[in-house]
Amino acid sequence: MFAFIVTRVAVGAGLVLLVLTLIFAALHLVPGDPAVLLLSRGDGTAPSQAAVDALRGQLGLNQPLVAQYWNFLIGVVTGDLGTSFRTHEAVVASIAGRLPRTLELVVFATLLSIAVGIPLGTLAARRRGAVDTTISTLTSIGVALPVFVFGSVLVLAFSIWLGWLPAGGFTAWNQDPVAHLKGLILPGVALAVGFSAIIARMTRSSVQEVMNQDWVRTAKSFGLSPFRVLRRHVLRNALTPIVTVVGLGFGVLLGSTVLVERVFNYPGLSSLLVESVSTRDYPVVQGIVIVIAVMFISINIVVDVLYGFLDPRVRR
Amino acid sequence: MSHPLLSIRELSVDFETAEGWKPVTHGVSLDIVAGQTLALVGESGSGKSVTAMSVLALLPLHTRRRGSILFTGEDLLCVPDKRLQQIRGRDIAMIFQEPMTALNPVYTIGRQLIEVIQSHRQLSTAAAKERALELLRSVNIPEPEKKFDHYPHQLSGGQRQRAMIAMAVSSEPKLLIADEPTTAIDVTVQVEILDLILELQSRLGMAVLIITHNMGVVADIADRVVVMRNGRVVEEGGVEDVFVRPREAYTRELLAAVPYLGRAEKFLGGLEPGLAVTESTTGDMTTTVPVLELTGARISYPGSWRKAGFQAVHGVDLTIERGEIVGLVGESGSGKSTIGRAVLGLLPLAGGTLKVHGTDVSHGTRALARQRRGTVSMVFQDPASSLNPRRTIAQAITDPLRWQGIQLRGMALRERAMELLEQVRISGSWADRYPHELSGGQRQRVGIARAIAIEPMLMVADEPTSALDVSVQASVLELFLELQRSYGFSCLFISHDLSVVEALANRVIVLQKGVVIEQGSTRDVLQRPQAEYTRQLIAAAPVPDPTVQQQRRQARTTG
Amino acid sequence: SNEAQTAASGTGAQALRFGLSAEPVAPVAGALQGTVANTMYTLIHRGLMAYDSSGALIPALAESVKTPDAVTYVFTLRPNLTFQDGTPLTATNVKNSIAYYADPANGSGLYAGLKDIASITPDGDKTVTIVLTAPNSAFLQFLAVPTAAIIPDSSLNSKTPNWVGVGPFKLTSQESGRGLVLQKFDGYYGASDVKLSRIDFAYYTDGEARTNALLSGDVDMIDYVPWENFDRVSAAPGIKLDAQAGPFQYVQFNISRGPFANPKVREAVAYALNRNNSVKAAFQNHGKPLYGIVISENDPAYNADRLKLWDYNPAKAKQLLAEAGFPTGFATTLLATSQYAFLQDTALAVQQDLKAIGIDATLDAPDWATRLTKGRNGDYDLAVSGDAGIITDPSYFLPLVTGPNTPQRSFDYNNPHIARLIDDGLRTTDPVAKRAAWDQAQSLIASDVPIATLTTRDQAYAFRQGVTGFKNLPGFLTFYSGYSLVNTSITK
Amino acid sequence: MSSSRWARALTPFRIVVIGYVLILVAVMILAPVLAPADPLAQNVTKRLTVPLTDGYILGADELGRDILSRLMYGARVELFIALGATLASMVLGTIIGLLGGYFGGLVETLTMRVIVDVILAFPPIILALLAVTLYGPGPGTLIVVMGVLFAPTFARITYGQTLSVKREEYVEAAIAFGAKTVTTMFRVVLPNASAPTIVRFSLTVAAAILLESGLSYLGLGVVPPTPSWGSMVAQGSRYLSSSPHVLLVPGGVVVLTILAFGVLGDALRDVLDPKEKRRS
Ligand SMILES: Nc1ncnc2c1ncn2[C@@H]1O[C@H](COP(=O)(O)OP(=O)(O)OP(=O)(O)O)[C@@H](O)[C@H]1O
Ligand SMILES: Nc1ncnc2c1ncn2[C@@H]1O[C@H](COP(=O)(O)OP(=O)(O)OP(=O)(O)O)[C@@H](O)[C@H]1O
Ligand SMILES: [Mg+2]
Ligand SMILES: [Mg+2]
Repeated sequence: MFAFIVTRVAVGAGLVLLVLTLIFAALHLVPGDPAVLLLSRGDGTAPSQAAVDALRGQLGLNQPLVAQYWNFLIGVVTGDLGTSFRTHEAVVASIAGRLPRTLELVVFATLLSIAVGIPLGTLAARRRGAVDTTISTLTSIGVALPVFVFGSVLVLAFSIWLGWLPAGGFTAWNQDPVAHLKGLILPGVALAVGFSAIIARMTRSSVQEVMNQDWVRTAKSFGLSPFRVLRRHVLRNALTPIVTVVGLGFGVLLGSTVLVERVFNYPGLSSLLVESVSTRDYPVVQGIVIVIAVMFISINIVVDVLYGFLDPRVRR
Repeated sequence: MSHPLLSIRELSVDFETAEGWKPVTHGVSLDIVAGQTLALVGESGSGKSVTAMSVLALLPLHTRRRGSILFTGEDLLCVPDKRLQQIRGRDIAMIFQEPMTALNPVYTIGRQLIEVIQSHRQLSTAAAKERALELLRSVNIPEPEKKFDHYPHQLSGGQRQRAMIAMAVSSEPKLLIADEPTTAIDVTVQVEILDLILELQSRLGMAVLIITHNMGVVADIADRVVVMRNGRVVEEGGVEDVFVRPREAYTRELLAAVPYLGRAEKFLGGLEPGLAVTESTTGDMTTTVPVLELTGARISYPGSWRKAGFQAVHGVDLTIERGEIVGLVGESGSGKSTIGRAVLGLLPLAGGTLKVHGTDVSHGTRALARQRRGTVSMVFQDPASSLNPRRTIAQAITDPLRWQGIQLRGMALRERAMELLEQVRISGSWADRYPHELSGGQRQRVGIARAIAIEPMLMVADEPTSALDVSVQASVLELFLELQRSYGFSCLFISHDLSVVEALANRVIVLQKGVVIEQGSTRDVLQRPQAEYTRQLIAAAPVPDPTVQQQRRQARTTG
Repeated sequence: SNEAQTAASGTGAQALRFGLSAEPVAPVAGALQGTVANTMYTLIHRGLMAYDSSGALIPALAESVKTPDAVTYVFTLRPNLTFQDGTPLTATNVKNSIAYYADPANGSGLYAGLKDIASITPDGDKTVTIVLTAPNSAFLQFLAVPTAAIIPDSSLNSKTPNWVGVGPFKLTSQESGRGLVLQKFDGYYGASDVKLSRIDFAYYTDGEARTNALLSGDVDMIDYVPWENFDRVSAAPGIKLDAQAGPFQYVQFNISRGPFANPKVREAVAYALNRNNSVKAAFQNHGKPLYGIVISENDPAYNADRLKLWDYNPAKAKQLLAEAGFPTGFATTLLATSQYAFLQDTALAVQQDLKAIGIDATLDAPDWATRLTKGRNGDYDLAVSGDAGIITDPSYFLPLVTGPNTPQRSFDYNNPHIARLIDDGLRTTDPVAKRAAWDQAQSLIASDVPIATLTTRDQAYAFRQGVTGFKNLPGFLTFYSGYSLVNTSITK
Repeated sequence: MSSSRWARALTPFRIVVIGYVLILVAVMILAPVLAPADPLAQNVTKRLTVPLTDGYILGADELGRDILSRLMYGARVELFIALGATLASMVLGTIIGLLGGYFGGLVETLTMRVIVDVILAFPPIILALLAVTLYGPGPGTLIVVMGVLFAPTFARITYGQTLSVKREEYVEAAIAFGAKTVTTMFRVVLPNASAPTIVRFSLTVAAAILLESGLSYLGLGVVPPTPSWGSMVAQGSRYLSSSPHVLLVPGGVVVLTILAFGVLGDALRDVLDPKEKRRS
């Protein structure tokens, strides 16, 4: 297993390089000039060519692409991801500021989704008929509801009508822990709705498959309680596809909480990414992509190791 | 007769099918008294397992039970689930027919044992582990400390079966239901397992319901016998009565088909093993290449994570000439299945050479594997797990034909499937059933039909008849001999049933701990065994005669 | 949390919580960086001139402005001006700042207005004299643009974030993506009149989220209320909506190729547009149809009779098309952007209007960055845009008829006659002459159609009833409404 | 496949759902005949008309277009894109996952790592921008973008399942009986590894509709004014508090359709599982 992980990490490093190269190429292929954008008023007059050229020079955009790429790589290797075109803040610092918030939100949403999705899916698999139909309707609504819609509904209900929770925003933990946690609830729930529905669906199918296996009958024959049979002999064996989906979902959430971050005005990584893409803030985009790539690749390594834990037959 | 512990009255079980409720058993009644052993025997597919599983309500969903099942006066058909849960495992424990699929693949057998032990008794994990090891030892699993941490797939068929038995007896139940508990176990171990059961019986007054096809086992331990056929009880009586004075024609038929070690000539209607082609005429060994030639074969299982690998076979030499049936017998866990899998190219050789039809295929490249195709086939030891659950049995049988491009037309394929099914005595109308809709023996026969479908030159048959009643077994063995005669197919026949080996094999190879300890012609090995282990094997082989068994048992206990 | 901070900053302190529509970019000296940047400038910085709550031009750092002749401006600075870093503000700072903004190489957005400067002379520590090469009636307006701030010499480059000013508020903390805090700067010359002790800005990029934050009480005030929410906000108890007609929307043409090189076709477009529809479609009626060129009512050139250059007349539009040789119309493309819903909706309305006269326009709605690139490269036939002048003087219109191509002007359009007339109006000190020149320019615009204007849109701020003294400035100045936060106070 | 299993899987609820899907398909085909109005015709004076007034059965949108007609035409675009993208990604992803899981080693590195991990790590919005830049916006581009984006999900699911299934004894049996590698992979391993994929299919249809909505919002999707459900939802969300029907009507149809696909997916899974006997 150790060798396996070492190889995977080495391959992972290569992949990050590949992603870096692709993102660099992609950014320069996509139209939109950062200098023009920086010097344009929201939707007002355009800057003079002289100003644009001057700024391009200052941002290093007039160098040949190869040189820019090389500098970028050198930067990455030395841990310097450059400074934002837009805010002049060091990219490492802006990511360091935002990543923990996104991570916290995503972890919370993931845990919530697991806590809701697995029991729901199991219930649907075990009790057919009306229960199954109800759950399948609920989960369909769950996957079909755009977060921006569901999020808005949550805000209307819990912030504006009931006034229980803040409509959005973020309070640092050290500033006010209670407000911090309160601020997590609505965005977390909004994210978890779709995710838990997905988990529930996968769980239903997987559990159904396992419930028909002979060893479940064996477990029953020894008088294990239904709950224990379910937990240890059904769910445990049904976990592989669920783990896959959770791993994937977690990774995808990391990079795509943008809509939730918007609706709840949650200053996370994703909104920074989207903003930076729309303003063509190359260093920030590149920096975030590196971070997300590293996390994705690590998650996948973890998931693949988990496969071995879950099913001894696939150990290597 | 004292008050029965378990009393099954007029039990009928129906399965729901697309055509409505289909009865499987009809009004089965039987009684088991505490301290006694009842053997349930009969045709494969007659409803023995279904009856046994009805007791603890373990049938699949969409089945219906009618009648009554009285256990210490309580009708198990009507007790609430909570009560049933208490009874299961503690009062009544069950050994399932197919141990591969009956064990959870993701837990070590140790953990599964501990779980069962703790389910009805408050025991610390350490104490439970102690008890688990003790149980593993008592069912004769070698190196129990090591095997404790093995997953089911890392065990041999017999080892899994013994793990299953250990789980079942762990709670020292009042009633033990054992569905074919010793099919994968060699006779020496089988004796000890049966001893274990009898010991529990005498110590705790445990009642035993044993389902078996092995008349030797019946003769050995049963007090009473119930014979089933087509879902009905056809005969019931004391073991002596049934063996000596069978009343029903079916029972007589059944007993007549029982192979008896040392009396092979009476078996199989006088058919005798065919002669190997090489021996037959000239005796000139150089003109034909052996079908299979293993020299110095070493086979290992790879380790995983921190566990080291395991070498299961240490330098085995084995040759099968064209048209020869070679019996491979030996201790459970000695590497028989391992050799079989290596021959099929499913496991790589760690050393030595493997030649099939003279071609060296030791380094299983793809091209070589393709050469093997169409000529070598296998009956897997565990029929349940070796059949694709998503293919009907007809598809399962004909898939190899399509894969090998032997026959590709739809109707023809189906007809061939029907024909093959009939050959193993399964009605062609069952063609569209899925494996899980069959009884254990039926599944095994599907495995056999699949293996003969491609008319292989060489077949590895791993315990192909262990789940078959003697009459079906006889027809399957006849089929083998016929194939041998008709086109000279060769077979590596792995079995624990020495009488079957005697009836079928030209030569016998005895394996112990991954090493060949004796080989020679069937007659030589079985009648003049050289190795100590072989002698033990032969001595331990049960014979279908209650009186003889009684004497043997007495001899063992006194001596 | 905000309450906690307020309490900590002392009793009687007034803290305003402001939901801002975007995170301000790092301010760069002289660059025009958008609405929220302007708001920051109005609070942190000051120039020689500013606007009061009614939108009137007032002296700011200058105590007084004297204009001894048409080209000379003498600014007398207020006493004891200090930057927020403690250094005193000198006349030299004034000179350096303005000279920096007047140099096109520095990327200044103010260049157009300051290019007439012949000399800047600090006289001692109190006065600065600026002499122009020609009269310029908009000169003072340019100095009132928030970015025309007087800043320390050390900020006069494009690298140093321009956060140190002499304005009423001082940046004290900033958290990327979340918000920033401004605290009252006691060194500000009018500090005694400033009621707010601090302003907590939180960024709400999403309009709905911004509105919700106000309605749920998370903030006291928001800018840029989405048009969809005007009614909801004004209906909410205890909330006040302050809207002003601001920027204008228009159709721009690619003159370099195809049918739109022909003024008749452009004129046809101008007549084809159903502006009432556009106002409803894009701004839920919170705007006005625009049939001519926006001009401030306070401007001498304002002429109520010349506000309509075109009207909605599809028949005439068809006829013009036929005259231009396209009796059956033609197919073309219409560039918009999906990033701003109002522009996309505007484009959809325009698309339908054009279809009615036979012009079949396919919509191209990429993201804003791509939209700008395409506009700049002339990679379009028609485009819809929104714009506002940085000053109210009609000369704001100059870049739309002359000068280099920018993303938001008709590509390759150049009309020296119109440019000359507008310039004449700028140069004259005579209101009548200015009006005459503008009138003439309008006639040319009507037939040559550099752009076909569509609508004006309302820009709104909304705040709790406890917020008083704030005023949304009229017209283009709405973007400078931050100036009135100086007079704002809040009661909880 | 025995017809009885189909019969068993067809509960009344599922029959209703199939009815809905059939209606949907009919509407798709017959949209020009059935639609009460031109889906593109604006009538701004009637903007945001609520349902069942002024002849707008389902109301009018922000530009006064008939929502019902837009839904009908939108079904064509939507289902073409969503199903197209989902099918494409499923086929692609399943093959990739199967290859990676079955062979391991270098093949696994090439498929699961170089393709899947890299796509996963690449921000979707940049991919979409890039594709739109290179191919121009439109349904074709959307299918490509979403196909690429969703394929890794299918790949990883299939990969995980394949790792387990390939160790099953019946797979060994197939190999022993001379099944070619391709046959073993696609005919033996795949059917036994595909239950989660089937479930995922319906989920991906949902994700595709949502993503289409998101991308339309960013201008990377269907070119307006062509109606698509996703863009209708995206646009409608601006009127959630003022004119909710603009959002709720297309949103409701999206939910119903996703529900239908989910139910069908579950039904298909049940039918394909021979051990599944239970009637719901
Ligand atoms: N996957 C595996 N990993 C490690 N060890 C294994 C594995 N499979 C089998 N073994 C070990 O190899 C040995 C030989 O197993 P094999 O299945 O060949 O026995 P067998 O002779 O067929 O026994 P039986 O008669 O019980 O079926 C056993 O001790 C078993 O524990
Ligand atoms: N799930 C099922 N669906 C339909 N029929 C079934 C199912 N399980 C078992 N049967 C049928 O019920 C009958 C009785 O099966 P059972 O397993 O009891 O046989 P058995 O006597 O134990 O045979 P064997 O000795 O082969 O194990 C068989 O004909 C079998 O085909
Ligand atoms: Mg049985
Ligand atoms: Mg074996």
